Amino acid sequence: QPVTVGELGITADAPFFIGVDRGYFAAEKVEVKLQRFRSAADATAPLSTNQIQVAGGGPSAGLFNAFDRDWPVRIAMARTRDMPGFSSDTLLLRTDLQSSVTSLADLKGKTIAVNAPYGALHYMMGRMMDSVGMSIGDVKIIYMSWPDMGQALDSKAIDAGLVTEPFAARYSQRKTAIAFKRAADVLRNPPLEVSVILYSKDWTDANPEQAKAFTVAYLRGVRDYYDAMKGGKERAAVIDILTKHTMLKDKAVYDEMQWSYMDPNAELSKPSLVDQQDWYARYEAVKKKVDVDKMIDSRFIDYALGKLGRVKD
Amino acid sequence: MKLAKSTQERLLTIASPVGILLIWQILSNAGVIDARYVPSPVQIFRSGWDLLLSGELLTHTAVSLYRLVIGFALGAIPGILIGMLMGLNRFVRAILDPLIAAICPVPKIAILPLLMLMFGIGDGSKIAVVAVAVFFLVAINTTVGVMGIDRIYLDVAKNYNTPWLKLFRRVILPGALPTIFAGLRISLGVAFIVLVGAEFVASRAGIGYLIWTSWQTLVIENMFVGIIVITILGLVASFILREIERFLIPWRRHDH
Amino acid sequence: MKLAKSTQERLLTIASPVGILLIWQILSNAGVIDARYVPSPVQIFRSGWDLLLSGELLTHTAVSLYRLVIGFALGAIPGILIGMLMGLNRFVRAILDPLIAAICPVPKIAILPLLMLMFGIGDGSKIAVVAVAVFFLVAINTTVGVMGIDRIYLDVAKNYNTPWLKLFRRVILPGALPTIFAGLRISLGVAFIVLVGAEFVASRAGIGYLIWTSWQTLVIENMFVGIIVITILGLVASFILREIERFLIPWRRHDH
Amino acid sequence: MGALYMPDEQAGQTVRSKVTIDRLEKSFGEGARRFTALADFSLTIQDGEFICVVGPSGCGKTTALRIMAGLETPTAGHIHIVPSGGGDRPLNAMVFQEHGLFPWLTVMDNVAYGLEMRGMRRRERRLAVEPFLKMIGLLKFRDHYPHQLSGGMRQRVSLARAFVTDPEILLMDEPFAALDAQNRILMQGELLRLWEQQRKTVVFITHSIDEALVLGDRIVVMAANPGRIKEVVTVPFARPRSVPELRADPRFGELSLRIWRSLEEEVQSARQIEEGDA
Amino acid sequence: MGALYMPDEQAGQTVRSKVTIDRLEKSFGEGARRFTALADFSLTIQDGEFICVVGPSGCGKTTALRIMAGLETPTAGHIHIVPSGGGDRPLNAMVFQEHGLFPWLTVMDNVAYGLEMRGMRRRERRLAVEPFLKMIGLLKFRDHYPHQLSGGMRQRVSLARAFVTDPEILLMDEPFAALDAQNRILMQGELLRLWEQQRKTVVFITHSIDEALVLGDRIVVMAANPGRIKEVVTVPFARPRSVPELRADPRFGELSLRIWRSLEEEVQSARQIEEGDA
Ligand SMILES: Nc1ncnc2c1ncn2[C@@H]1O[C@H](COP(=O)(O)OP(=O)(O)OP(=O)(O)O)[C@@H](O)[C@H]1O
Ligand SMILES: Nc1ncnc2c1ncn2[C@@H]1O[C@H](COP(=O)(O)OP(=O)(O)OP(=O)(O)O)[C@@H](O)[C@H]1O
Ligand SMILES: [Mg+2]
Ligand SMILES: [Mg+2]
Repeated sequence: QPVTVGELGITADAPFFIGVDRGYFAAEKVEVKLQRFRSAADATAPLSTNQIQVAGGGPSAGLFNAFDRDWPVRIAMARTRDMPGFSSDTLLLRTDLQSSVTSLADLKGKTIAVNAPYGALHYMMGRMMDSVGMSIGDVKIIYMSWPDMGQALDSKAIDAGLVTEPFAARYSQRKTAIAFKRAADVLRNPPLEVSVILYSKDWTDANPEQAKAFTVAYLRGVRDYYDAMKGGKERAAVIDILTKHTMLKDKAVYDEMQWSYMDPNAELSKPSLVDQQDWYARYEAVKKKVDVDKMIDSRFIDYALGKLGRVKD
Repeated sequence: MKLAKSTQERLLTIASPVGILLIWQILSNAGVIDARYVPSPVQIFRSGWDLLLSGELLTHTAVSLYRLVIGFALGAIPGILIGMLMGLNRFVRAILDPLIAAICPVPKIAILPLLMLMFGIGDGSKIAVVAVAVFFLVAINTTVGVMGIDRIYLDVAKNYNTPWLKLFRRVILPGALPTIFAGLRISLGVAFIVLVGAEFVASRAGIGYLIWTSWQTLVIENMFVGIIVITILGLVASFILREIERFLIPWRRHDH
Repeated sequence: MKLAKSTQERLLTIASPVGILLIWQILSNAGVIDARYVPSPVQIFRSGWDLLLSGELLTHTAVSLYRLVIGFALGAIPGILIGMLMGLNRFVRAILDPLIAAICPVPKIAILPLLMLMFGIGDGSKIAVVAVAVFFLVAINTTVGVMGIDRIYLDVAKNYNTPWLKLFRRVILPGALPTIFAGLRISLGVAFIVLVGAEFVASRAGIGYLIWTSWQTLVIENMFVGIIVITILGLVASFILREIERFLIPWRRHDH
Repeated sequence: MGALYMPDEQAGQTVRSKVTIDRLEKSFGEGARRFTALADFSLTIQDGEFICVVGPSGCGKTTALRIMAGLETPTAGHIHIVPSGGGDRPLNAMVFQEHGLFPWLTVMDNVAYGLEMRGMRRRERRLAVEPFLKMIGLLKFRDHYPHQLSGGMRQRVSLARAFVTDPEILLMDEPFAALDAQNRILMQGELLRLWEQQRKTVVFITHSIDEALVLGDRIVVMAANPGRIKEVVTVPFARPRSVPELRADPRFGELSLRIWRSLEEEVQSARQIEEGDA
Repeated sequence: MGALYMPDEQAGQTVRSKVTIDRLEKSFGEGARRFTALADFSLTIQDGEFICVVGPSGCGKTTALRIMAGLETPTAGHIHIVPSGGGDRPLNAMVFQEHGLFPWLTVMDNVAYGLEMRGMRRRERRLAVEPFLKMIGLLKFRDHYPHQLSGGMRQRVSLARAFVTDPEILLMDEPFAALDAQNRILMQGELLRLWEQQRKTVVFITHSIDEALVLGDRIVVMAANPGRIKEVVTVPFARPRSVPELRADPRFGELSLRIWRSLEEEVQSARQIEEGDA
């Protein structure tokens, strides 16, 4: 039966889109259905109840809590990461605040939108405030989906917003907002592991072969993206696919924006996961910390790497 | 020129809403009402028209309506059946009464997350939360309706040796119908509130979603359009319910 | 050993909720109910206890309670006053009737964004949405109550030359009180739904917020704790309302 | 058997007349839906007289009484009540059918209602009311609410409420209609007892010819469409009367039949109209 | 004046007896709250006899009637109705006070209710019911709902519903209590007219002694605490009777007073108890 994939219509979902459009999934005899969500947090519960089988998502508090109570969800591999030059997660600031807000410290008391409570971007905002000796409590966080944030910046409903690509590029195009800070500007060590690929354990238990096949196809998509990200020969084709599946329809912008980094071997950065869990625990969004190793099921990526070979970064 | 009191009243009744709209528009034009926060009636109408033409409004309306109709039916029909059983059988009542008494005071919107866990994040959970809200109100009213049937009617029925099925069809059902409809009417209002609340937090479509994103993005006109559309839906729904009631309860005096 | 029917009933009424809890716990322990999604009663109780000790539960409860009480009062008191005026004066009624008829069918939660625009995103808007929901229901019920006072009482009052103030205190107020309380009772339920809905989307504290963040961060036990606490609040509130009613309406037969 | 007069002939001006009702008329509705409920209603009532009014349903009995009570203004005609000397005595007090007591007031407060409205203090009221509560035998029910009383007890409270204000005239609209036959007879006795003590001027509406004969000095028989006085019958029985024995008086049956014949055609025709309408 | 018998003496077995009631007893409640509503109620009713039952409120009249109707089971004693030959005739049909009609059925369906329950087809029912609707003069109201009728019309429908099933005995519980005095007299006339045609065995409860005298062949006078038969009075008036004229018969007043005296102490003592309780 088909594999339902939860996606958000963002650049980070590119391997799904590539896999579907270029027939990689079909080649592995896996039928894939895409289902869009508001935020990755929303996808965790359906994933654990096997309503969907695969989702990309930030390591949110919900995810750690789900592991704590042993929900049948596993991290299968890495997805996107913020690295210098490849930092797609962006703090957009309203253009009219440009003069009064020059450093992160000036954000004190401002209204800042993130896409979900205690998700990766919430964490990122928190770490940004930590970096100037303040904390997340010094700003006013509201929750809003990315598609809504552009309008909210236009209408001054918010002062700043944490946005991922392609929204960041799209919104800075509108002249009401500018890219104020990027994740990699602040979070270098460890680099921010923004999102990972999650598998439903009920699915992998029931149908490990399909999961393996899925992983192979997915990894081929990752490699295409990696090539495009580095400006390789696939770039035009990948941009075509992204234009089709995301809300960023202006191809020129893809050359201006920063692409998020995708490891060609989908290797996880555990220190980043640990740090995120620590931050959530600080605000009691995570009550009991879990062993990050136990969250990971690398059988499928290992199989895919075995089949497709490793790429040297 | 003196007008009869009733004519004066009728004039006031028409003048008052028209007057409000006019004053609203004039104040907006004059800039007294900040059009960025509260758009003028004309602006709202224009936005509504645009949303209609783009098809977006119809989609949202259809989604909300679908959830509402299915949810209402899935709540009302079992509600009536269980209510009947509870009204007719004291043991069923003894078993279910405490459960209903325990679950009924839960503000139904509060169990939306639980329902999302059970029915997924799609239409299922929204339909379920409407159905649950409707179910309890209808079940309780049906029980009250059945138990409140004047003893004398049951005596008459017994006196004329009414067989069980006829007793139900000819006495219990019509006798409880007015109270059942009272329950349906209340639960219709609650269904709308619960649905809008659910669409605020956990939906990608529907009038509630339209209102909430329009608010979040401060497209205030669209927010007003959403509020007006959901209100019209509510009015139409209660009109239909009233017509059904009139048709099914022809023996009632319908004074107003 | 035969038991009287009424004793059997009473046993069932006690046995049924206890039984459900027991079965729930046993099924949880046996793993039939997946404790990851639906925690067992014991687990929920334990989490509730922890939340209580940490003080978090009290904070959320206090916040919700504060909004509810203030909102209810701000809705009910003007509702009663305006309702009285409408019931007593046909011109006030002629003016306000169409406005209320237009605004009343709006599902009140839908205007939460509007209220946030007006009263900010803090407690103000949450109090306002409760107040608005309560106001209309109470105003309508009060109007109905005043207008529904049996003509004969007004005749008696007139026959004994009752002065205006005494007419109000001795006839109209007590005559309308039962209907006013019916309105208060309905609006209490709606107030809870609306408040929880509002706290879901637009609050940083309160039981509704607790439920929704617990859900979003998948701390399912806390979600259940929140649902139970808001239910208990609802029960306590309606108990208090009923006691006030008993105290203010001593002439009523209170059969149950 | 009693003499019969047409309304105009009964001018008995020798005794002091208390109430003069002059060609009352009352219409309801406007335009085409205008409907005359009462026409050319004239009557002179002596001081201390007990007038009973009988007539088919809808003949305007209640309308006439409400006009006398000042609860309704007549379309034409007027009514004059001669006040006696005594200060703040109200012109009239009305006893309503069945549900006339305020359910939210105790027996005590219900009976004292008229006094309270005249501004009497709470303590004085208690004192003023007590003898009346004793008279109707409900002293120990002082603090009960009406719903805790039987129908008969409630109507006794209604009577006390009217009597306690000491009005110029007492107006009663089928006060015993909701009682069962036997309690009704008992209540008629109690009303007579109260009345013999106070000799108020009374206008008493009833559907029961027997009741009218038992209580009244004169019986006003009304006709419908439009509501009007058909005849006035003088009741010949001596006072004080004993209700059950009076009914065994052979003249009682005769007079009852006499009035019944007069009413029957009215009742029958009212019935035909009603059945034609529906 | 009629002869009086105590219950045990009235064995008149010469005529065919239709109903034999043997020492009925009925208690409500359990343990300490046990309360005897009816005790030692024995009566033999002849075929075609019209029995009226009077008694103070709460003396068990309704209870006795409900036992006869099979709506209540007696605590002790039994009741025997001798069926006549005719096939599926029901044993009894009851006429209730005031609200006995189903508000959701039309006049037609209400009258035909008993027939419908016996499985008669819709068309047959229409045919069977029509003559009765004619008899009560409500043929053109066939499709009206009860709320569109006046009180008198409603009770005529109730009567028709009972008569149409052609029951062995007719049981009526104060069917005219809610009507006004004049309509009540008219309805008594109509009931007599219907009854003269069909000569059913009837048990008729009323509070009105006059009504009992006008309608009944014998009057059962009951006493309360516990509810029991006090005496049985035979009514001497010839049939067919005319209601208003009968009331003018001098024996009528006498007999009425006679029964009133018998009842008065009962009513008074019931009243004392009621006032003591509250
Ligand atoms: N407020 C009103 N508006 C219109 N018509 C009225 C009003 N009050 C009474 N009527 C009509 O006037 C007529 C006389 O009514 P009224 O109540 O005086 O009759 P009644 O003799 O007291 O009848 P009943 O014996 O049934 O009490 C009736 O036809 C009634 O419908
Ligand atoms: N179901 C019941 N449970 C308990 N007590 C009852 C029940 N039905 C009747 N009674 C009591 O039995 C007594 C006789 O009642 P019943 O209704 O037969 O009196 P009644 O003579 O018909 O009175 P009324 O003239 O008021 O109709 C009353 O005291 C009543 O309270
Ligand atoms: Mg009247
Ligand atoms: Mg009875």
